Amino acid sequence: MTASYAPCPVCDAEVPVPPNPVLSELLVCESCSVALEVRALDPVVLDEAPQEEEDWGQ
Amino acid sequence: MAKLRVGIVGASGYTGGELLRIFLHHPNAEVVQATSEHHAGRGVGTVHPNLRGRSSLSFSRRDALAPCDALFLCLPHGETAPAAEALLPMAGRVLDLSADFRLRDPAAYPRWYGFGHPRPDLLGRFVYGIPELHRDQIRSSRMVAVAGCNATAVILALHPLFAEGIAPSDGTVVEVKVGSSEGGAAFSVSSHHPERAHCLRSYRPTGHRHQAEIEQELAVRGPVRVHLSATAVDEVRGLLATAHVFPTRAVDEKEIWRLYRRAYGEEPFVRIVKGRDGNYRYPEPKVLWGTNTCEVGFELDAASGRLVVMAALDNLVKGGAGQAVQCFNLMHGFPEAAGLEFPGLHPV
Amino acid sequence: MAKLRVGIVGASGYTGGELLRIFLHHPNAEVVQATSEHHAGRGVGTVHPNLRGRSSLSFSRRDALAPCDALFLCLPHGETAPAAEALLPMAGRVLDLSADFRLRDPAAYPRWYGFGHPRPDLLGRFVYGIPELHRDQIRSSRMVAVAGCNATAVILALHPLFAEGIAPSDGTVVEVKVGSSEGGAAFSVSSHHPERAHCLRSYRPTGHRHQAEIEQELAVRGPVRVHLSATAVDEVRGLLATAHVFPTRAVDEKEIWRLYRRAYGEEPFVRIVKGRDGNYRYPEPKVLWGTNTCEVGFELDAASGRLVVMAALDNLVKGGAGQAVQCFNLMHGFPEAAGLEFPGLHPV
Repeated sequence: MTASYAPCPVCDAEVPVPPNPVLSELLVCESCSVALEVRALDPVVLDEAPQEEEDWGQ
Repeated sequence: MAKLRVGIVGASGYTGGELLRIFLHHPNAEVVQATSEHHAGRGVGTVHPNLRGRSSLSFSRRDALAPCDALFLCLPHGETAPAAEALLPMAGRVLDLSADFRLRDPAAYPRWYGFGHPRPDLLGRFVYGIPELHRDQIRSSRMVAVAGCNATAVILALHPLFAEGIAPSDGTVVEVKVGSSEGGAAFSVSSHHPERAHCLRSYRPTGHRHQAEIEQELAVRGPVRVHLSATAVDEVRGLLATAHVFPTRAVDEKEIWRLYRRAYGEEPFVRIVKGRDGNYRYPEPKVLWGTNTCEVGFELDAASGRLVVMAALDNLVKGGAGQAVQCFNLMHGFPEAAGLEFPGLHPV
Repeated sequence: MAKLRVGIVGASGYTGGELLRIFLHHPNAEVVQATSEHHAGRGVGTVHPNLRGRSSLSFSRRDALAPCDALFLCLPHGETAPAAEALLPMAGRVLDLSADFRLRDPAAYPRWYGFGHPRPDLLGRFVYGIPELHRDQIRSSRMVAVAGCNATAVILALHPLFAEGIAPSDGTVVEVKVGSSEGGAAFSVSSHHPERAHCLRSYRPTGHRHQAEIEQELAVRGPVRVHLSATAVDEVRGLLATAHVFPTRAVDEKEIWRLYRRAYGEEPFVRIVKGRDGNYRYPEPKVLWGTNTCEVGFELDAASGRLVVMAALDNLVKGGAGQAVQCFNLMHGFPEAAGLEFPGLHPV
């Protein structure tokens, strides 16, 4: 059975994974609010979802 | 269940005004007395314009004070201790927003506040008012010394690191950037608008009084020294503390995340803010104007190992009246967030 | 009684964000859909930082919109009318915060907004959304066009004088001083901080669009002309309208007091402010940040007979989201002030 939680790669929080997740499904970590992507199943592995880096130059 | 009767001594100042505002919508309590020697007899709205048409209360004189359930003291530093004799018996519970009873060590007062404490015997009976640190003690106490605004931000930023032994006992540098309302309602040559506007002014590079209560509360594993500097910025409300910690051992981001989540994950008034995108990635005061929330965030410099911890809050609310009401709620068994739900404004 | 289900179209903008904030504490309704094409899938807190940890709602796409009890439209001017076909059937009641349905005369749109109105047939079905003027009509309506921010202030300032025939049909000059949030969340070359900070900028000396709805609503005794100019000031929220009226006959202060007390004495969201002392003697925006209150005040120049009427409000609340919720409450028989109790902050 797939895990119902998976560790967030950024802040190590336990991220709830919906039942029967699919590859590259998008999730958001409640703790650090980073957008995550399902990279592997059984067990579920999460990684940061690709994001265009906003230019915030000061 | 009848509402609890609350009194405010020194209600014409900014923290007094915020207490009046917060209690406008408190489900369990109402303000029945708001003293001000200077404005006695006048409606509270004449001094606090946001209360016009919202409160029918008028200021009364302190000598007309009648016993009530809870009393908030908003007198200047150095004026509360001498008045303790007369004021403490007035209410079952007393919350002091001045610095007069924050420090446990009587000897600290001459050193940091320039006066010998007139009632050292009372110092041990006041609990230091940061619920996130002393929730159980506050619940069972009758007298709370509400923490200072800069101290609240710096302590909430650093406490987890000192408790875990990651922060060293010396060498931590903290800069607080503060607004003009920290100086209170009394005007002066330095608060004159043409002089104060657009300032970026190093007004206390060393010797900031709040350093005493910060070092008192962070001495979890023995005495500590924290090096505090304050810079005034062109704002009225809000403060941002930026702390520079040189960890005692190697740490990584995940460990810091776990540490702060364990410390504050369930706290209603501390929000961990360390984002990747958008305008508000780290704690920022203006988002918190009027709220009782303290935002805490961090960034680890992988190259040097320096851990930068940031904390932002509204110096008049979580750094003053809001934290006082949070303690008040705990002391009376009310929901901790009663009266403190305002989420803040965006954009401001 | 289950809470009413509310949808917001265009919820990532500033008025959308304020609607989300206000509905956080609304006793009778909750937001179940908040659309944003750009931010679909992301939590509302990522765009509105004051909602972080306060709302678990995520933005959704407009094409995923499901029928609900009430729908707030926060689309840019010119985008709502073309989308009316698809959006109006979605909810029992619709409140539009754009200008697309505010004017009754279809010919006014090409002249003031530069586009021919695609649905002139609908114009008559929307009630102009200022409760203080059209409370009964709003109560019984299914579609409201919430008034513009400048228009709300100018109309509330002047309506009693036009209704009484004291204000002439032409010659009234009004200057509005406005903050940057009026331009909404979209950034531009002129909103770039180094260009926008510290500005005192005549950005619309003539031809301000809100003049159309102002003249429409003040034409109580026949067509009128009002001469509007807008100046941008170094603020984010709030606007102050200063109107210069040359009365059609001699009037004295007491008559003006009586007139405005009769018009607004019982109104929960209009406060007459004409004081003698203190810092806040006339209407002032910063006291009203976050509140749904419009302050109205006046001064009569005895020498010349010129009557100066001032009105202040928060352009995002009484001039936008707050007024929309006020109308929403009326349309559903809820207490008119539900969710709109925040009294504002002092000092800010």
